[in-house]
Amino acid sequence: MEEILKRIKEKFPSVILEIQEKDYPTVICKRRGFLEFMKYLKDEEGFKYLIDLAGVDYLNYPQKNFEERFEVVYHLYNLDNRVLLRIKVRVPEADNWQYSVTSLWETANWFERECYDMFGINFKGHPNLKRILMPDDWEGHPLRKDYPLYLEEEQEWTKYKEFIQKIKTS
Amino acid sequence: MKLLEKALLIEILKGLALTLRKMLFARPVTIQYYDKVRPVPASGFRGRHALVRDENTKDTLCIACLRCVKVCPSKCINIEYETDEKTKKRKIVKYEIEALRCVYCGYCEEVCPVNAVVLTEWYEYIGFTRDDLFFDKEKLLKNWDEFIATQKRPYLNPFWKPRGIPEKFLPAKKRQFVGV
Amino acid sequence: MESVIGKLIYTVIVAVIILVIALLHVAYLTYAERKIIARMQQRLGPNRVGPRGLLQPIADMLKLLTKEDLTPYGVDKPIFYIAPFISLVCAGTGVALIPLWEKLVLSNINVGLLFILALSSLASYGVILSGWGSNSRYAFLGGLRASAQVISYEIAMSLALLSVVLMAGSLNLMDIVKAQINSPYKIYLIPQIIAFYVFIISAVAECNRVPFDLPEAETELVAGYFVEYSAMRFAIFYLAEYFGMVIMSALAVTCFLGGWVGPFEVPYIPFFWFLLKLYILLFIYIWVRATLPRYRYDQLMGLGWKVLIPVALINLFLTAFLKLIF
Amino acid sequence: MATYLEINKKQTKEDTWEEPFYLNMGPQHPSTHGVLRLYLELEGETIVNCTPIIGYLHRGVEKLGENLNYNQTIVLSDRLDYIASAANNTAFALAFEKLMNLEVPRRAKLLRTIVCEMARICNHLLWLATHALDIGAMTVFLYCFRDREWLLNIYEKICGARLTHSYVRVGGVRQDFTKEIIDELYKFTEEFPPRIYDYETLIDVNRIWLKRTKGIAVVPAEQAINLGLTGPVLRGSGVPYDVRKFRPYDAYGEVEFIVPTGKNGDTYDRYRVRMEELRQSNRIIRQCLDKLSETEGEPVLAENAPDLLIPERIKEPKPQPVPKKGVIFRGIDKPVVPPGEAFASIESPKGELAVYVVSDGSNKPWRLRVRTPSFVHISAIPHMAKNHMIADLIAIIGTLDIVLGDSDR
Repeated sequence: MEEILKRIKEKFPSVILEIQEKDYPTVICKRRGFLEFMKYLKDEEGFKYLIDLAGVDYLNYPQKNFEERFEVVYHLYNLDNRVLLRIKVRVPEADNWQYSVTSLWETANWFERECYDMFGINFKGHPNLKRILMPDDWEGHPLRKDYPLYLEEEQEWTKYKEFIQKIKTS
Repeated sequence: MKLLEKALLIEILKGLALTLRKMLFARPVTIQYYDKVRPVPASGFRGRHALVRDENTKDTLCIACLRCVKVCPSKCINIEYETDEKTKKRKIVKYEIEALRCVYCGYCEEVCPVNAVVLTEWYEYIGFTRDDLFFDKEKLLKNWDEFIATQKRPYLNPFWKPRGIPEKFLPAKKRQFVGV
Repeated sequence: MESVIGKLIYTVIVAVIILVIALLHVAYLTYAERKIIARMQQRLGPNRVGPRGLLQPIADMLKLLTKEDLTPYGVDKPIFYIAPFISLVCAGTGVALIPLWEKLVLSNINVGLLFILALSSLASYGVILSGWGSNSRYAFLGGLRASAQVISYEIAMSLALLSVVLMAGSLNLMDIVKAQINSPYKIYLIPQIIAFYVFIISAVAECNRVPFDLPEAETELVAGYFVEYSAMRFAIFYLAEYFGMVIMSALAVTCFLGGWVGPFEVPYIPFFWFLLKLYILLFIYIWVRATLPRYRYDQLMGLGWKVLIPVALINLFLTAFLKLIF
Repeated sequence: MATYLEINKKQTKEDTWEEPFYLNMGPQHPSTHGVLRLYLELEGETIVNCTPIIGYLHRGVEKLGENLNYNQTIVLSDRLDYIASAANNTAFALAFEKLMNLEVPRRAKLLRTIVCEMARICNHLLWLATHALDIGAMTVFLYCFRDREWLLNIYEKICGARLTHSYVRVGGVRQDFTKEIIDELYKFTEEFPPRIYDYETLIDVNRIWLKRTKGIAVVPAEQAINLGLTGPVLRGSGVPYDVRKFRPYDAYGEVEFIVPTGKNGDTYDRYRVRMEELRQSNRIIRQCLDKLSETEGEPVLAENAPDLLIPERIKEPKPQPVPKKGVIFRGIDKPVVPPGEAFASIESPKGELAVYVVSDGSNKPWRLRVRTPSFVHISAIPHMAKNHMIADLIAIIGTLDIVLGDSDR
């Protein structure tokens, strides 16, 4: 494990911001050069399996020590060496985009769609970036921290209200 | 040989023999609920809610600590209470459980320090309106009366004193509890 | 003049008797199917209406009669309305030709076998038209499947029956039975075992039963061609399917198992043996349904064209050859 | 809804024969295992394009989890994969325990392993039942349900619920087994293996079953990993990846079992893998039951486990050997759940179920991410279904073993 971290640190000094030792080794990257880094991890280091891709919203997080609002977290797994690696990329709110890894792992396709659906992070290079769990005409991104748990009456899904209205009148 | 086996449908005949055998010799496993068999749920089955009626005061044991309200994941318990000025003791005014919201996790009976609330093993309950399944305090006490009449005394719900949980986690009253 | 009227009255009475018997059989076939499959699956089956659920078919019929008859939006109305009746009439008419007993047959015509085959192919029109007229994609797919299936299995079935015709030398069902009685084995099952094998498989396919129930595959096409039908029209389709089963089994009894003839005479019930053989065949239908999974569409066609038809052809050829020699 | 109407309008306008035949399968369809909707583009009966549309059962578990405390969140996890809720409970609890640095007592670990394996048997039985029914074998369905009923009855004795167990809690399990339950489980493990033969007699060598499953939806190993398939689906392709072996949790490190793998990666291999897993699960339960007697009387909850009603902060007594006279005793105020993040994954019956949780120090998760196997498996349907027939699509949905509660969250 340490070897891998050492190797990637040498190879991608400009991409890697920080390496943390948590329950699993965590690599925090920049967006610039991210795709090459991931490609290297997949092809050279053998992280063939993308377990998970998740977004996290750090708005008003008490222990926050960075500026950006969102984080995209990747969990990669090497099936031969049985090594799990966590990659984090921070995405600011102002231009919230991130490179899509769908070309590397096909699993990422739906994960990224979900991330877009829930956090509004745009994935550059994604073949079909549409909402997945929420309806196509939903407004807002539900897992953001500023999205209320209970909606006010007025803000309720307008299309749905129209639909109900239509049924009542007809 | 293989062709013959295939033409004679050997493996299909084996399957047919199995179904025929089941038809002739196996007994149906159907439980004819209600008029023939009424299954008795296992002890600790999480069924209809009830408030335990105290034998002495003929009222609920609840001390309005609000622990059940706090732990309820679906927020289906609603308690209103008033505080006695002198003794500083709380007395409940309202105790409502909305059974239609309840997810039957049984956390409320586990956290209750005086074993006042319980999910009884009573599973046959229906309602024609939403109000029928909105239990207020009187209804909950009635539920208990209906339930306890069918039980052997003393009755001890497993979740009041979960097996194998260290005593440290249980409030004093629960530790010595032997049943009602 | 009088004799004509007398004959007419006689025909009507016999027709009513046979129709009632046939309808009762169909109704109780559904009951038997449910009960037998239930027991095979260690269930109880219908047991609420009447003693042991014996009145269940009647209750079902009443329920279906009193339900609302829905016509979905956008259907081709004439076709949609007429399709179930085509199915039922074509399936039901066959009863008239089956000789239950030496003296109990409604119409003893010389092309009986041909007539039954023609009717059973016509019955598929009901399925195809209902699929087409329903304006539903599932029904449409079901109808398409039905047409392909019926055409390919019709051939195998006809070829299997042809060898029987060759042996008996007649298309008249009565004559076929009589020829069987006079044949050395008493029934055609033994010399024509291959034809029987082919016939049974194609008959199951012809009736759209498991494992060939593709047109109405519940788990794929929901209910296939009759997915849009409700109430009485649905019941008629249902009836037609079970009628088909009865007719096919009766045909097998007549052509292969020696009709009403048995090892000994049973007093007072002249068609005892006929019914017994019929019930055994019907039981096999149900038994197979409880056991086997469903074929896929292309596999089904492959089985029909690549296995059954060549086998039936070879059998026909052999029969003709042997007939020539002896 | 809007999209469906649009599609209809488009089609009625110019319905020529060159137009592909569109079929909208689901959300109400008997064999899409819930509210999965598949939008198919057909050519005859062959599928040219298949677009799965999910979200009809979205309940916002991740958002709800951010507003409930850790133990309450476990109740939510019951409703994800409602066929095997004990496995979900365990995944959540493992992640939370990692966050809180809790060491679960050995007996609780064994109990968790038992309920997880029971969940696996339950799930695989239900899978076999519905898979066989989809392909048309009706009787297997009822035989499987008959046996599943037995397990559900045992579950009822264990935790008082048949489907939504919430049996596992942070730091252990809710309550211990009784003697009666252990006896019944022994009886079950005795009688279950012969019953597997019953199912196999009906379908294993049946020519129709073979024709319907062999060579259908072949996924090569490389592609399977790339698609993120896990569990029996991946193992059917010959990759022996099993979280129970690769990153052992609970008591899986101390029990013996084989991870069955297939060769061709077709539907039949996946079926064989699952049938073998039934036997292996039975074996694991057996071993755990034997080990249970060693830990008789031990607690099933960690000493430092939080209460069900997890407080925000806890007063911990100062390490002060001799309290001075006259000094008011004041503990250190410390959060129950330290801020940080944790990732835990388990081998749920359907595949890898991973939970990623971020904490901010309060008693509620800051972010709760659940990676569910069904979600990933549904995303693989278009790849698997291409150039197959409708009937095969049903088999594919069956072989992937999806539950929409799991995928939609």
